[in-house]
Amino acid sequence: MDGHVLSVEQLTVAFGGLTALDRVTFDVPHRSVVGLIGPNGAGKTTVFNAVSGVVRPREGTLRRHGRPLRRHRPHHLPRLGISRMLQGLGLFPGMTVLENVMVGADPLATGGLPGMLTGLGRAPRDERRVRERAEAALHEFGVADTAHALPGTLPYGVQKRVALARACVCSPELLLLDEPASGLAADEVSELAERVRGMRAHGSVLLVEHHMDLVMRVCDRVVVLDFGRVIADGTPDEVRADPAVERAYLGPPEGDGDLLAPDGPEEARDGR
Amino acid sequence: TGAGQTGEGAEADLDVSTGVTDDTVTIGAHMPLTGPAAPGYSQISVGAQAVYDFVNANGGVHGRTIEYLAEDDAYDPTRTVEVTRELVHQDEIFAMVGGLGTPTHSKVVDFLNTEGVPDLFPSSGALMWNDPEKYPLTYGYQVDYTKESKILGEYISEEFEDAKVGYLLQNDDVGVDSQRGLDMYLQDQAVSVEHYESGAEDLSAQIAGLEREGAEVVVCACIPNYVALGLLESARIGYEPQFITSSIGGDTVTLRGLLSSFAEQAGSGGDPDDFLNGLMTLGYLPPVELGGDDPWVAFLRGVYDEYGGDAPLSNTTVYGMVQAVQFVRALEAAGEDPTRASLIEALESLEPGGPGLVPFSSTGEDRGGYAGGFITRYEDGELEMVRDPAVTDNAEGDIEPAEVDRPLPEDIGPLAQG
Amino acid sequence: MAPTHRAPASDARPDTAGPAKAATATRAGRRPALGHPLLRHGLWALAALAAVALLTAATGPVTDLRVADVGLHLLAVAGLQLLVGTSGQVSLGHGAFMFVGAYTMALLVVNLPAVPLAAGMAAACAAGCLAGLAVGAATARLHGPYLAGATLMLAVGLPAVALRFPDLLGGANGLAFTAIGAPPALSGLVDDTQWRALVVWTVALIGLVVLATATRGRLGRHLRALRDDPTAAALSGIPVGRARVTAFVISAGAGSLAGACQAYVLGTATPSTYALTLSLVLLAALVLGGLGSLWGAFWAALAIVYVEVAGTELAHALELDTDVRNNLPVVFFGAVLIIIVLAWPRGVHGALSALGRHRSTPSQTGDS
Amino acid sequence: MEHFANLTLNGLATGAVYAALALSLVLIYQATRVLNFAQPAFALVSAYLAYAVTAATGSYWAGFAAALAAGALLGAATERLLVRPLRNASPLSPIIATLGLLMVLQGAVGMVWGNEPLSFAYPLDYRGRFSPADAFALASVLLVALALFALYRFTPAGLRMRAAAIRPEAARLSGVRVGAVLASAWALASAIGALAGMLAAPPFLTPNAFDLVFVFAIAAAVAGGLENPFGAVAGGLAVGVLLSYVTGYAGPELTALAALVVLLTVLALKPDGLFSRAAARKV
Amino acid sequence: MAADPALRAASAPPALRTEGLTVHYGAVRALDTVDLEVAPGALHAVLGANGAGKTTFLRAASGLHPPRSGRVLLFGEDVTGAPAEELVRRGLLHVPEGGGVLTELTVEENLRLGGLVRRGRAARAAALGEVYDLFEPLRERRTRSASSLSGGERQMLAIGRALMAGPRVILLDEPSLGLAPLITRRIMHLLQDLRSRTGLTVVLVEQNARTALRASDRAHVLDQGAVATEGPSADLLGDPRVRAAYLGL
Ligand SMILES: Nc1ncnc2c1ncn2[C@@H]1O[C@H](COP(=O)(O)OP(=O)(O)OP(=O)(O)O)[C@@H](O)[C@H]1O
Ligand SMILES: Nc1ncnc2c1ncn2[C@@H]1O[C@H](COP(=O)(O)OP(=O)(O)OP(=O)(O)O)[C@@H](O)[C@H]1O
Ligand SMILES: [Mg+2]
Ligand SMILES: [Mg+2]
Repeated sequence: MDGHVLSVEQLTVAFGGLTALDRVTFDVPHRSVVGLIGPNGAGKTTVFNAVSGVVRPREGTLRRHGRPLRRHRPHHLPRLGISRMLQGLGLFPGMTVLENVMVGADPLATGGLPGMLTGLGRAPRDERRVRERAEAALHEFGVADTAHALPGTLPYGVQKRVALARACVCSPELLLLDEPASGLAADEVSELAERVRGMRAHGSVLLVEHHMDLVMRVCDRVVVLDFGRVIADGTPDEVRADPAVERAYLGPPEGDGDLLAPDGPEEARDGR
Repeated sequence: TGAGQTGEGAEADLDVSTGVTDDTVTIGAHMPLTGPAAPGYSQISVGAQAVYDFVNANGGVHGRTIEYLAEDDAYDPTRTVEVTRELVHQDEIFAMVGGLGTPTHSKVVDFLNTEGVPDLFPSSGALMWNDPEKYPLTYGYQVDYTKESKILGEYISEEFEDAKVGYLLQNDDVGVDSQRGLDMYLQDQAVSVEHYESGAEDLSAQIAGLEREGAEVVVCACIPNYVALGLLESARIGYEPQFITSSIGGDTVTLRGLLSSFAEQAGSGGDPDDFLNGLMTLGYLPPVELGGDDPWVAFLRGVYDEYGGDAPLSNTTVYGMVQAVQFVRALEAAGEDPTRASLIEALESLEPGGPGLVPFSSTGEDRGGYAGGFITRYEDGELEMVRDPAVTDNAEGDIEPAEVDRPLPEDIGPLAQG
Repeated sequence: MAPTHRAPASDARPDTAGPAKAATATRAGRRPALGHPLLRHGLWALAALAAVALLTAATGPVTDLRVADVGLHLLAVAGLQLLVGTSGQVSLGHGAFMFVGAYTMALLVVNLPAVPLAAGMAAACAAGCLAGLAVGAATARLHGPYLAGATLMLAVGLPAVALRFPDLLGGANGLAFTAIGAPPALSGLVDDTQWRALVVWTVALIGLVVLATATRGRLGRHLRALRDDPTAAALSGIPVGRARVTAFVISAGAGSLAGACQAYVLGTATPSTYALTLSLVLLAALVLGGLGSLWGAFWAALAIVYVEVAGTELAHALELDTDVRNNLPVVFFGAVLIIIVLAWPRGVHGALSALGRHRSTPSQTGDS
Repeated sequence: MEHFANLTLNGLATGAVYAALALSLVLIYQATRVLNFAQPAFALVSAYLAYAVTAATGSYWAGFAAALAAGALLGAATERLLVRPLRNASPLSPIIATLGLLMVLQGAVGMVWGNEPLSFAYPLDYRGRFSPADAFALASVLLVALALFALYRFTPAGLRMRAAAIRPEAARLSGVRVGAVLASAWALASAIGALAGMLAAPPFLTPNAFDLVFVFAIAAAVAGGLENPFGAVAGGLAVGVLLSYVTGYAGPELTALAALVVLLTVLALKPDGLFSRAAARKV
Repeated sequence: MAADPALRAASAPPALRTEGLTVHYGAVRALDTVDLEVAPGALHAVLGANGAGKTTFLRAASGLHPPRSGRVLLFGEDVTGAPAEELVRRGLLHVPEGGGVLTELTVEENLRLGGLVRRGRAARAAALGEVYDLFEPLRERRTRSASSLSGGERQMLAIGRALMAGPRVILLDEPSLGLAPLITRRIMHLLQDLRSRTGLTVVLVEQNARTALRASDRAHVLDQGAVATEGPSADLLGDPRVRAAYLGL
């Protein structure tokens, strides 16, 4: 058993004539934050989809702790210790915040169908445990006071945290975050950065993000995709300095009459 | 105890006059007034109501007017059970008269008998109404499907000796019981049996099947809709067998109405009789085509003109009217102060004659109602009797000529007063 | 950074994305459970049964029959509620499962009269679950109108089985029988119809307790999750296909049990009873009653039985031409349906609970 | 062999009717994502009106025109008064409202014209294995499908219609007058429904005459895929022929069961109907 | 800067002006008497924290959500209460939060839909070409269903669709959401370019204050539905109090 929570080897995914991923290879080491960046349509979400069993790769292998993952389905993720936050949040609009997070905690329950139908056996204990875990997660993410609201009525930032709470409630070993910072204000992004860094204590994070500030701040490693291919893989600083990355993704660092040119050292890495 | 192990119910008390007040007698019926099965039946209750209105207008029966509650069951047995219970428990009818349909009425016949409600003249030719052992309070009306098809079968086997015969049957007890009777005589001649589901809109596959087998005579045990559809479809593909229908489909007035739009298109002068000429049908009631030649037709037409609806008087209307007449006769015979028991007694003593052209049996062991029929051939609005009235049973028994002593309308008290 | 804005306490944003989204969030999470759920639901059920007993004792056989009718439709619609309201699968063929139950019951009573009633009910329920398993598995990949179309065909096609096997199933005439009435020991106390109403309600309430427990617990949560967003549900560990089939099985079991009750009460099982109209009426009543709550099923059952009655009585009360009178109940039912759906898009239950909230807090209705 | 040919021709003729009604269902589904249960009622009212107009004027075609006009009017009015107010409710609500409308209209027809069958003429001579009337039915349905397909694929109106259906708000932000577009889509669809009514009504018309036609039309629309008018036509004709074979070779009681089995098989292979495009990306 | 908005504003009526705009969601007041004026050809930013009411402001201005009180004027004309589709015909385009692409249509159909309000086949074809030039990935995926697009590609499609209509005023709700830095910059450049070439007026809602303030001429800052402060963007960016209190910088 090697130390990699996830190894992606020669992953190739195609949709019809379009090759979305082309022999992508990288690792997510234990207790680390790996950033996955690249232009729009580069295939970042597709990597997540392959890892979570939503799309079947044409070629290549995924390994968890060295053991290959084959023909797994999305609903196997919690069992595999993987958890994913969707790009569009994917909260259940007809359920309260607490229930949303309880769904995330349900894999903790062990009872079977008879118990669910009759409320007998392990069911009440399961229910209590799931609820307690969910409530704890809500507290942890600072959204406990919205437990009984419907997500649609909440500000976007709060919804984000609910989605994050749902993804983290089972303490996954590998957390897949798809653009968690989009739509968040600057202070919220900082807070998010803290959290992501804190997650290293329990497990690993694979982070897709266009918010360069966040990526540079929290990632141990950064993998850059372009047109479905890995064009760079290294520490944040290495990647930043890579001219290919600059050409494909970041754009010229210094503005020549560029309205968006960074103006201060502490903001130097803000790409937005 | 098991769910199906029911003990003998207590004998219901018949010495009651539930539903009878000083000046009214309330009776009920269930029938499809709406839904897919409704077409074709609405004239029955219109006819019955016309007779009751006439009787009521002329002083009623022993001074009591008849209140007739025709409830809609949409031909759904579940609804039949419900409306029947409402009629019995809530409206407290004296008797059920003319509950319509085999699948429907068969679900309440037990109930009516255990509740002690006389169950008169169900509008159905099923064999089960004639079962005094099991249903002592039930009295049939319509000639049963097997009896009539025996008569038809014998006629065909005699008159169309070497012809290939095809059956066109409704896919329920009508078809099953009819086929039994037909097969007794036509086993060797039958080349094709086609069915249709009631509610279907199309008979093209069936008619094509009959044509393919070369059937020269087609017997229909169908309601008028499907007889008309069959005639039309045959005309469409240029197939010209001899059509012969059982009593339920032989209402030529209705058939003429159904076919009225197509004669013109057929391009032959524009008369629906072009489709109907030559059609043979079995009957037991006086057909309206007899007109003034028949005292009962004349009388019923008078009643209908005054109390009926806008639709032309059809043989279906006559069916309902005769049903009502028979009930009025029984009620009159039940005496000044009718009880359910006296109604049953009256039925048992009812003269076998009536408006019909064949004997009507409501006594002793045979409560089958009309016991046979005659066959006519239609030609330009006229009917020619091709087989005189005959009676038979629904088993192996022979077919015998019928003698019937028909009372005139004025012989019947409540009808005579008019 | 605590959120600066408090969420409005009341309605969800109107959202038309998923089916049955108008369903309210259930109160599953709201307050700590009052004891064991089974105990709580059981107490409710006992109280309801007592109320039914009192009601039937005070009224005549016609009302008894209607009470029984309400009970069995309540069970059927509650099963449909789980499928449509909770799991978001729109079925237009629930009547087919009632058909299965009714015929199972009828066949047992006719052919094996010695089998006890409870065993008959259990067999009907099992047969329904099997049918639900088959249908659910065959339609698990379908969504929206495709599922609706397939189940619609089921409602039309399945009763034809009775026509195919006339010797066993009685063809178009169906089966008629008399099932056991009140036990002799109680013959002075309750009459047969009353007894049957009580049996129906006992079965219905047992079914409701199971449905309520299932809806409130983990299963219900899973079904609501996959209703709202199947992809997110799958990624949260819910086996979407299996959960969908489970919903079908439970719902079919309830529908079948309701059909068995109907056959038991009326002593008949006939194909024309289980025509498409029944399935459509069940679904329409469900929407009218309110999606997402068992109370909705209750209003639905009341509507199924009593709107019909009201229409008929209206027709009798008015002096009308025959054609008008005959068709009035149908028009009346349709009009009630339209008016309620327009006036209360979330059904009677939705309207009543909004009223309740309106009383306790100032108006906060959602805007579009 | 001849029998087979006969059954096929008969099936095509009835299939044309299913196809016409399926087309109108597809169009409305495209426009508002509603399965319109009132569609057979529109067809019914139109056909009865046509009957009355034909009786009054003596001209079949005057009745035909009246039917199409009545259908269009009914459709537009329904969209405006029943469906639009429910656009923010659960997607089931408008479906149930149209179901209510079906009951009301069916009952109303019974109230006005009674429940007894009326004798309803064919547009053209109906005699022959494949009569002028059959040809008319088939040709008009194919023509309508072709026109609809062109409308969807190639005209701005079709694009607006689809956009208005899918995301009304986004469509409005592209300048689409969603209300007007939807009302006209309903009007068009219901005029096609009225055409279906005119084709289905002969020979006998009753208030429930279109119940089964409607069921099979839904089966046809779903089997063909609700996205494509040709799907509806292919589905309709296939259902018609299938039912004809089943009736002719196996027995009429099996038609519904056979339709169920075939529909389930088709959907098992293609869950979005035969003519569906590839499934949409979900994440 | 190409044109001096202040100069133009003196001669022409403001491109967009709201007076006392107030919007309620049920009993909740989401927008409270917002006054705002955007000169023709200006690039105007509207900033604020999550839930401040930025989206609500745009929805009210574009006719998607009728305000409870207040007025909206487009080039001096009162358009309060006019439905969104009418405003589109008058040149006011709104790119909603999250884009609102029609996922059931193909990429090109989405774009064609946007161009329908434009007169003339040639003009539409030209506009289509321009949009494809701008967003190359869309050209490659023109026949694909929009549902297959990645998040960022969808955002491009939404903006492209609005441009197809030939807007005079464009309201952008968080256009940078989910876009790669390079593309974000390109869009900002594009907006600059369009306004100097065609006099396009832009109202830009951004979560990310710095980007928006850099790109814009003037800005409003909303807080809890009301205008907290406003002024030239450079001033706001330079004001430490504003930065701390409202912009989280
Ligand atoms: N199901 C699918 N069918 C067809 N094409 C697809 C599908 N999923 C993804 N693609 C295509 O594959 C490419 C990669 O998409 P993906 O969503 O992985 O991009 P991404 O890197 O996440 O981009 P973004 O940053 O914009 O979200 C895109 O061009 C997209 O159009
Ligand atoms: N349809 C609605 N029903 C009820 N409340 C709503 C609705 N839409 C928005 N709100 C509330 O109105 C307030 C303003 O919301 P708005 O979406 O305009 O904010 P925003 O500034 O665009 O926020 P964000 O940065 O998250 O997009 C918020 O408190 C929000 O919860
Ligand atoms: Mg992505
Ligand atoms: Mg916003």
